[in-house]
Formats: sequence, structure tokens, C-alpha cells
Amino acid sequence: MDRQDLLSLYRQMLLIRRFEEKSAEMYALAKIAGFLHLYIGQEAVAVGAIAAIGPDDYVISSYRDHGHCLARGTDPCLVMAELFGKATGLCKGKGGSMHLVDAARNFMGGYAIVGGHLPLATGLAFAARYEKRQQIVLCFFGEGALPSGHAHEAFNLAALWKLPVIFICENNRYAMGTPVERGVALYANVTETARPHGIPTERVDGMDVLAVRTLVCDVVQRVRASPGPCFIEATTYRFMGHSMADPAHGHYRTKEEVEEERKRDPLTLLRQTMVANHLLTEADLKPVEREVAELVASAVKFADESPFPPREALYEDVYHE
Amino acid sequence: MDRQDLLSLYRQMLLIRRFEEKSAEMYALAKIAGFLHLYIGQEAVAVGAIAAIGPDDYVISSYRDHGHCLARGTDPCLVMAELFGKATGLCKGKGGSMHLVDAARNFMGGYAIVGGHLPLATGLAFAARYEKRQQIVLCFFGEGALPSGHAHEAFNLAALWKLPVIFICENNRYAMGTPVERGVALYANVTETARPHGIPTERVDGMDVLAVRTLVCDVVQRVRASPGPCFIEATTYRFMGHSMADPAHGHYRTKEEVEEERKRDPLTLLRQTMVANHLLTEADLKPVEREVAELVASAVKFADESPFPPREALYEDVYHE
Amino acid sequence: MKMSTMSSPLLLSYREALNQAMREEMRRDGRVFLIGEEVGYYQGAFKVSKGFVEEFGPQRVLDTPITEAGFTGLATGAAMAGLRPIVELMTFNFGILALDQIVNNAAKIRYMSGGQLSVPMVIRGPGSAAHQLGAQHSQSLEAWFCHVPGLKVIAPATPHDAKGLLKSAIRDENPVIFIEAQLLYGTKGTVGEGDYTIPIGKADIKRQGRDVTLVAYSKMLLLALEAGEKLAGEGIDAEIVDLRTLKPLDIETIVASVKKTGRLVIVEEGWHFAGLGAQIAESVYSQAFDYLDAPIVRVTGEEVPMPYTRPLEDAAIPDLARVVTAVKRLLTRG
Amino acid sequence: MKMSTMSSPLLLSYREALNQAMREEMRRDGRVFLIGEEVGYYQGAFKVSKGFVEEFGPQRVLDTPITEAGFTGLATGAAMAGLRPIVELMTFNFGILALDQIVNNAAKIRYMSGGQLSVPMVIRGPGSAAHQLGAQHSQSLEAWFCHVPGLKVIAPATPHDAKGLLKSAIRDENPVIFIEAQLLYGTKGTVGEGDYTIPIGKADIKRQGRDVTLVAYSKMLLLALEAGEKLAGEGIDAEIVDLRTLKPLDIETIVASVKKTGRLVIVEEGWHFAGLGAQIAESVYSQAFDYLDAPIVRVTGEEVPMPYTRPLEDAAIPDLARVVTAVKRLLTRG
Ligand SMILES: Cc1ncc(C[n+]2csc(CCOP(=O)(O)OP(=O)(O)O)c2C)c(N)n1
Ligand SMILES: Cc1ncc(C[n+]2csc(CCOP(=O)(O)OP(=O)(O)O)c2C)c(N)n1
Ligand SMILES: [Mg+2]
Ligand SMILES: [Mg+2]
Repeated sequence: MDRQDLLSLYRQMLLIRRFEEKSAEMYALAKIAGFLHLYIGQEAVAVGAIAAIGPDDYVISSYRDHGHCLARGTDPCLVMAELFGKATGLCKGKGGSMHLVDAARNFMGGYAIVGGHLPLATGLAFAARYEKRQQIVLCFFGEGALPSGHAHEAFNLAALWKLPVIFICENNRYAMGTPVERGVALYANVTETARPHGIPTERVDGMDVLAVRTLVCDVVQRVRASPGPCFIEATTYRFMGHSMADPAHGHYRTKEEVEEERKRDPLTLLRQTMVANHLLTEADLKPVEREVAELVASAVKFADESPFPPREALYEDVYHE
Repeated sequence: MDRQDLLSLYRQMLLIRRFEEKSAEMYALAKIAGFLHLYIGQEAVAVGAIAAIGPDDYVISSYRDHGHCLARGTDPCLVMAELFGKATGLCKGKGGSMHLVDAARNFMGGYAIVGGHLPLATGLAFAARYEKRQQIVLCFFGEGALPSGHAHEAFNLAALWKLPVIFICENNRYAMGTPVERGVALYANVTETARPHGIPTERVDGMDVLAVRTLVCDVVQRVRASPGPCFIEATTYRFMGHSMADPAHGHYRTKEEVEEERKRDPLTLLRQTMVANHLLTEADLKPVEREVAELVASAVKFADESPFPPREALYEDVYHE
Repeated sequence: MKMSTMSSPLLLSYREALNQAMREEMRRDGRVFLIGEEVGYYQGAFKVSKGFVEEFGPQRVLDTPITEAGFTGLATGAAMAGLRPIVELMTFNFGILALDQIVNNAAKIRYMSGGQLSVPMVIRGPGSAAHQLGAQHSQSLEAWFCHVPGLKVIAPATPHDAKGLLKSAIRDENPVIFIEAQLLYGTKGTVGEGDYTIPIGKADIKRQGRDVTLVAYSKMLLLALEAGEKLAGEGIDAEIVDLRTLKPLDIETIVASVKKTGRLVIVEEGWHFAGLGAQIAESVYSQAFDYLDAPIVRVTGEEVPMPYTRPLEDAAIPDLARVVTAVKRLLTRG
Repeated sequence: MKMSTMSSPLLLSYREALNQAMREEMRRDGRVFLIGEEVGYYQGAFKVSKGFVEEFGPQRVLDTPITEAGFTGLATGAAMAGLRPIVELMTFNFGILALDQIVNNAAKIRYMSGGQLSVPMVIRGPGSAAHQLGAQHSQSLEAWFCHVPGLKVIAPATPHDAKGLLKSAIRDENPVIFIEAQLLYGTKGTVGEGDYTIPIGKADIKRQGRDVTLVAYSKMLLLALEAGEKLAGEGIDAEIVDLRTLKPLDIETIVASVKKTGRLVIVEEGWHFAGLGAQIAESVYSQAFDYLDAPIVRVTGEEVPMPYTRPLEDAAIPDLARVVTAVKRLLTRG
């Protein structure tokens, strides 16, 4: 285990955590509006998985996309400015929280129709193969998308045409207020959902960033060596409400359950691993905390000071002229 | 084995066969138009399966629906008149070949959007359960529908809510010109498609009407005893082109293949069984042939002599007033 | 018609009015059931079905997986078999996923079967934009549904109309598209007492006037009323027609108003091109050509996917200033 | 513009013109590929891609499973990643199943990403009715697509226009809906030689005239031309505008014609209510109100799901008699 390496994973997870905590504050201050779905609790999935791919590979996600975008290396200033709806935002303020896109990093977007981006993911993989590029695609989505027609049509196409796409199902056990056992017939093992299409499946503890990275590294290698999709279920949990419009626990789960799950906070787990392996003491993390806090503060400052787009921007980008 | 019983199955299959052969003739004479998808070769599936249910149960099918409708006991005159587009037709000439409906027999229709009727089937089953009626639903479709989103959304709902619907996949190995192995990722065992939703699956020789009936009887009993869906793959083959617009073999399969499959004609198989079991001689079938021929002839006569609907009918039945 | 944010026993919110309508109909007829995402234990994404699963049980209040085609098709099948489903779409944006079931099955089965089957079903939920929900969650797609024979389309603006029309829709023997609005759920108004219905297909004149006719529906009706007040202050007397039902369109009421005023402004939130207002205008032109003093004016949403950021979103949706300006410009022309 | 059923080296069928356009573009640009049901080994359900899999191989000519949402979404993703897909829908009826991918992804990604991504893609296939295919297979849904910002919509009527416009569509950087017609595939016409394109967004006057303007597109253009001949025989000189592109609509050309003739008849096969003709009419009224001698007349499909039986189907679709009668009635009114 390499200290710098682990610290870098930790730093990324912490950045997402602090960035989103700050977003929630900004939402309360009405600097951010609309739907804001926080990723808090699930950071190990995005960070572990995206650490396993190269800069040319594609990443695509759902509306719960801040974590994936930041893990991809996008400047937090641009993300925060987007959430603020500013002209300097990643998408000029037109996309918002659910539709972050960073094409320069092959972060191909967040999408707000549940299941709707899975076919897009197969298309990115198709293009890579068509152009004989070595790229693979990581496609993130919640377990709520599993029964959707979009998902199955995408699974079948990916399997049939052996497309290099890794479907990462973040099973946080709830789709809004619906527990997985009331939405997915074979809830006890959702990896079965991909099996019928002949897609190899894997399961990983999505709270353990190292486990996620190790598994995804393996899978990426396999997929590069012999193209074809893979389906990974990352078991995880969201610590916050479904969106800012939703209370943290809701009636669909108990406070106790949330507190119990919080004990397996992915940040805590990684910290414990590092300490247990004598790679660092809790004190060593102070500078990381500080650096991240500054980064987030500067993102807020940047966003706050940036102008809103001018009215003319309304008609730009509808068509490519 | 009961002679009368087997003869009745034979008679039904023969009726479908002769009815459709006649339809093809009428199509050539332009008495019938549009898409006409013949069921020839697959008769054992409809006849065997529908023989296993009661009059209150529901049947629903795709556009390849003549066989299911006739097996349900609908008067061939009304079906032929519908194909002719006559006012006396089953649906007053408004539905046509792909949209036969006989509500009095709980034959809930043929549907022309591949996969689109599978959700309807779950709804029929839902209604039965809601009203605490003992009805079950037989839902017929081709293997081409298996990858469709509609199918998977329906499978998941049926499994999740334990709805009494029996999905009967008529795997005739081709979806138009696409062999199953180029359309369904797990083509070697398409029953896998339903497995992920936790639906029990069965497979049966769809050329053997007795095997079909026996299996469906079993399954029906099981479903009545403990509600929940079942998925049955009936392996079969269509002897004609996809529709009348399509040549009998096409380029997607060889003449030899078709001839090979024709050796397992479901009518021949049943005849052989009956003869082998000394239930009858080929000569005993003459009266059946004659009776069926007369029935079909009278259907054509009825259709031919019936009037077309008047222009006013155009605006009727759009809304229920 | 009264609007207020005060709470009083005579006032109900739009949300409460819908809740009452469904509740009364479900009590009245055991075949009516509610199905959709989060309609049960969560009480509805926008709390329209508050208390339902408690009163009617999970057999009649069904939380579904996220499979709009699947459960809308299921409801259609159930209606064919004699039940009377109410499908809640969390928003009408997701109705696109169920469109094949709605258009090819629900709307056509009666006709295709020569009248043997019918589909008494309501598909309801919020349409149009709320605040900053972005391009995939902010669409006004009523023109699509209105195009389809076999469907009826309703879009009430007030709690009173919402209740009476929803009851009519539930009792109707046909598939009815019932479009609400997130931004209307909290608005309040006087609601008629007890068991009343409002006929489908009848517009309502929400303000009498002589100088100009404003036609609007759903959320935009509130805007039109506001504009009416404002214009009144400037001596312009607007007549305001609330369509309530979009299909079948009550063209008689609109035409009668236009014959009186000679001028028409249509306010709609959806995209301009091939929007519903185009049809309304065309119908009026063809039936009242000689009564029009000037071309009809449409105030519509801008033709862009909805931007997230507030200033652009505001610019993309009709507002008071645009409506008032449009009316004034029209009056100075004629 | 010439129509003929004779075979000659200068004449091509509509089908052949489309085939040529795609073939030339696929030869020209390796990023262009064709995807859809039966487009490869079957040569296309209507044989539009005859010879393609043989020339370009199965890597560029992809037969898909029956999953319209899946493969249209796949193509959209491929376009985002730099390819230039042509999606063949076996018919546009099945496009309803892909509508979410088209409207929420393909049409919006450019805007939502602030211009970072774009979707150079053509979605093509036959729309409208053929003969007796029944309600689920006989729909004209162009009004839906035309309503959506971010899409362009094309519906050519002649082989020449089909070839030139399909080439433009393939080279366009935006998602383009390209609507053909089963009943047009076999029609023949003179096609320009070699590599030409026709600009998107430009209507074409297919017949000059002074008395009345007929606007039509796709299959209905042939009907309008027939009517034009017939009317000419009776001394009525019709000008016939072939829209070719439906969105963006070339309103200038229509308005210029109407200013000349003072009268407009719009012929469209789709359902009347909220059909594209409503928008065309509304645009003309608002831009040429004072030039119109009489209200605009729309000849449209009847508002019913398409019946199977031929006599009713014929009654549901505009025909020569209806167009001619409409024109004459309009001329006697003005
Ligand atoms: C097609 C569609 N239906 C409904 C919704 C509303 N909706 C947004 S998120 C969500 C729950 C999704 O849950 P899951 O896929 O598990 O992802 P998570 O939110 O847990 O990350 C729902 C129902 C939607 N966005 N799209
Ligand atoms: C959604 C949809 N896409 C395409 C079609 C065109 N189509 C009609 S039948 C068919 C093949 C279906 O094959 P299968 O399901 O195996 O049934 P079979 O014809 O073999 O009985 C296709 C592609 C359609 N009707 N619906
Ligand atoms: Mg979840
Ligand atoms: Mg088949």
C-alpha cells in the first residue's frame, strides 16, 4: 500500500463530501435551486471506479452526478458555478446539477431520466470500438433503473455486440422512497438482472474505495483484453435524502438505519485502513482537510462572483450552426 | 389417450391451417390486404395452450394472431370477414388481421407493436386478482420481443406483484429476417431472459400439441394454486414468410432448412401419434378434412357476401360516449 | 373564482382538491385504483395522494418500479378488463416513456376492436416547468396528446375546476390525460362543496371583458388573470377564457368571446412551433375571420430546451410583462 | 420535377435516390454508419439499403434487435463520441418507442452541455399510412417532432429532393428527423447527377400559379400536383409549394406565394387537431393577414385511428376530390 496513493483517494472522496456539504448550504441560501441530489455516502464508488480508468475512457452518469464529475478531475469552481447557474459554469449554467458535462475529460454527462443514459453508454462504447480506440466506458446508475426498459435494451445490445462498457449499479437500496425489494423482483441479488443477457457480473462493497478500485481495475483489464460488457453491483448507501426536497431519513427508512449505515462511512473506512496500516495518523489528514476546504471555498467564491448568462445566451447552443 | 379429445385438437389445428391457406389465396386475390402474418407451422402452440385454460381466462397475442383467435373458438366467418374488411367482421373491419379482438371470449386482442402487449397482459392479470377472480392470462409473443423494454418492464411487474400471467414465447427462431442469435444475446436459452426477474421458466416442443397442452395444464394449475407468473418457451418454426410481403424462405434461411422443419409439421406429428396409438387411420381424418374445408369455404362466402362498412362508421368507436 | 394563500375552511389548495376528488371517487367505486411511483407510502412525490394508502390499502394504491411503459400498460390492460385506473405520472416528462402504451394501446383499442373494449383510465401528473429543474424535467407536451384521436386532455387551473374535472375524468369511459402543474399544487381557491363534477369539454370565462380576449389554461391562466387586473388598471377590459379542457376544445366559447372583442391573445407555456396555440388560433381564424380586427397574438414559451439557470428560465417562460405588452401592442394595432 | 413509372437511366425511384445518397455519404466519410432493424442482410424492410452490407460490411451496416429505444440511444451516444449515425426506423410508428431518446437526449444534449457535445445523426424511415396496415402502423407524427427545439425535420416528396436533402441531413451537425413514405419508395423522378445537396429549410415551388396556393409535403405533394393539373383543366391556376423541410419552416416562401394568390390550402395527411397545418396556417395569418382574401383551408386526415378496411381508410386520408373541392369552395367564397 502506497501512502500517497491512498491519500489521493482520500482527498478525492473528501473533496466530494465537502463540496456537497457546501452545496447543501448554498441550496439553503437559495444560491442553488431545482433538484439537488447529493452523493454523500457513495463517494467510494465514483472515486474507486474512476481511479481504475485512463483519461481517454468515457464516464457517464445519472442526475446524481457531482461525485463522478469531480472524481473525473473537473475543476470544482466550474461545477459550483454551474450549480449557481452562472455563465462561467461547466455548461454555461444551462445544464445544472443533473446535467454536468465535461467533454474535455470525456465526462459525457449526467442524465435525469432514470435509465435513459444506459443506451447512450452503449453508444460511446460502440464508437470506441468502431474507431478502433482502446477506450472503455464506465456507466453509473442507481438500482432503481434496473427494471426499466432502457436498461434491458442497453444490456442486450452491449452483450450481443460485445461492447466495452462497464455498468456500475450503485445499489443504495432506495429509489426515492421505494426500497429495492419493492421495485426489483429479484432484489436479493440484483446482479441477476444483467445475467439473462449473458453479461458477467460482479459485486463489491461500495463503501470500500480500495475494493472498488481493485475490482474495477480487474474488470477494466478483462474488458480491454476481450471486449464485452460487465455489470458491477456496488452496494452502498446514501446518507442524505433523495434530493434536497426530501428529508434525510424520510418515512421510508429509520433514523437508526441511517445511523447504522453511517458507521461504514467510506471516508472513515479508508482512514481506519490507513491508520491501521501505520501509513498515517489522524493528524496527517489536517492539511488535506485544509486544502480541500480552501478549494471548496474558492469554488463558492468563484461561483458567487461570476455573472449570470446574458439573455442572448438563451438562444445559443440549440443548434450547432 | 382419448380419441375424441385428440381429434378435437387435430380439428382445431387443421382449421387454423386451412383457414390461413385460404387467407393466403384471398390475399393473392386482393380480397385481403395490408400485413398478413400466417401462423402456419405454429398451430400446436396456440391450440395446445388454449386447450389448457377455461372460458373465463384471458388470451392476448401479437399481430400473428389468427391461430390464437380461432383456437379460442371465435367463429371463422367473423375472422374472415374482418380480414376482408367487412362490416360483419369481428371488429367491424376496423382492426384487420393484426388486431383481432373477441371480447366475448376474453380474447383481448392482437397487437402490432412488438412487445407492446406484454404490459397489457399484466394488467389483465392484475384486474383478475383485484376482483378476486380466478382467471389467468395467456400471453403469446415471438422471441423477437424478448430484448424489448416493454417485455422486461412487464416481466418485472408480473414477478414483483405475483400476477397470474403465463408468458408464452413462441420461439420460431426468426424475427422477420433476423435469426434469434443475432437479436437476443443469450439466444441459446432464451428462457434466461425471464429468469432475472425471478420468473420460473419452462421449455416445450412447440410442434407437439400434446406436450404443449400437458405443460400448460401443469403450469395453469400451479399458477391458480399459487399466483405468480410463469415463462414458457415453445420452440417452433414458421413455415411461411414473415408476412405475405415476404417470400417463404427469404435469404435469411435456406429452402432446405424450411423443408427439414416441415418434417415436424405439428399436424403430421399428431396424426402419427394417433395412428401409432391405433386411435385412428388416416382414412378417419377425411370427414374432419371435409368439415373444416366446408367451414373455411363458408367463412369465405360469408366474408365475400358481407357489405363494407358505411362511411359513417368512420367516426364511430373513437370515443365511448 | 378566488385565489388566496390564506387558510380558511372554504379554501382548498389545488393539491387538496385533487386529493378529495380521487378520494371521493375511490370511496364511491371500488374499481377505481391509483398506481404510480411513490403514490403510496411516500404519499405521492408531490403529496397529492396523502393518506391514500392508509385509507385504501396497498391493493388499491400501488407503488410501482420506475417503469412508466410497464405500469401505464398494466393500467391500460386493467381498464380493458373492467377496472378504472388512475395513473399518476410523477411528471409528464416521464409520460414520453409511456407514450406508445398511451397512443397505440389506450387511445386505439376501442376503435380497433370495433367498440368491444374500452379504456376508462385517467393519466395524471404535473406538466410544464417548475423552478430550475432543467431541460429534461421542464416540458409542456400537451400539444402531443391533443393531436391523438381517442384521448381527451384536461388542464385545469383552479382547485375548484381541478376537483370537478378530475371527478368527471375518473367517471369517463375513455382515456383522459389530466395535466396538473407543480407550481399550482400550493395555490388555493374556493372549492364547491360535496360531490360535484364539471363537464369535460367546456371552457369557463374567468373574467368578462370587452376589449380583448385572453385564452389560457393551467398555470398560464393565473398569469392571464394577473394581466387582466393590470390591464384593467390601465383601462383595458380583457375577457379571460380558461380552456380547462384542451381536447375536445370548446371552440364555441372562444369564438363567441372573440366575436365580442375582435382581438385574441393566446398564452401558453409550451414551445411556439406546433404548439396548441397554433391550433386554437387556426380554429378561431377559420370560424371568426371576419370578426378579427387584427391577427391573433401568441405568447408562448421560447423555443429552447429549458435552461437551468434562473434568469434564462425566466426569459424562456411567458411572464406578466410579456402578456401585458402583447395585449397593448395588439390594441394599438387594430 | 418529373414523375414517371418508366425506367430510364435518368430516372430513379425514391428508394434508389435514398440508397444513392447514403451510399455516397458512407463512401465519403467513414464515420457514417447505418443502424436499424433488417437494414443489413435483409437489405432493409423496404430495400432502401440494398447492397449496403455487401459494400460496407456488418461493422457499418448494423442489424439490430427490436429495441428502438436501445439502438436509437446507442446511435445518439455514438454521435456524441464523434460518429455520424443514420438510424433507420422500420417505420416512424416505432419511433414512439425511441421518443425519449430523441427528445430528451439527442435534441437537448447540445444545449444542456452548453455547446460541448453535439449529435450529428439522421433518423429516417417511412411515416404516414401505406395501404390497410391498421391503426398502430398508419400514423403521421411529424407535428410531434416539429414541436421540439433541437430537432430538424425533413419530409421530401421527390427522388431528387430526397437524395439532396438526405445528403444535407447526413452532413448536418444536428439530429435530423427524415420522414419518407412507403407509398413513395416506388415513385420515380429525374435525379440530379452526382454529388449535389439541397439546403435544409428551403421550400420549393413545384408549380407556379396565380389563383391559389397549395402547400403540401411528402406523399401529399403528389396529390397537390395532381389537383393542380386537374384545376388547371378547369381554368384555376394553382401555385404549389413543396415544403420539403418542415422544421425550420420556410415561412418566407409560403408567405410570398400567399401574398401573390391571396388564398391558401394546406394539405396534410396527419390528424387535423394540433397538426402541422395549424402552425403553418397560424404563421401565415400572422404574417400575411391583410393579404388573405378568405380563411385558410386545411385538408387533413380524419380524426380517427386509422381503420383497416379500405373504404374507411380511403375516407380517412385526403384524396384528389377533397383537395379539388376545397380549392373550388375557397375560390367561390373569396
Ligand atoms: C423515467 C423516470 N421516472 C421517474 C423519475 C423520478 N425519479 C428521479 S430519481 C428516482 C429514483 C431513482 O432511484 P435510483 O435509480 O435507485 O437512484 P438513486 O436516486 O438511489 O441514486 C425517481 C423515481 C425519473 N427521473 N425518470
Ligand atoms: C416495436 C416494433 N418494431 C418493429 C416492428 C416491425 N416488426 C414486425 S414483426 C417483427 C419481427 C418480430 O419477430 P418475433 O417477435 O420473433 O415474432 P414472429 O414474427 O416470429 O412471430 C418486426 C421487427 C414492430 N411491429 N414493432
Ligand atoms: Mg437507489
Ligand atoms: Mg420469431
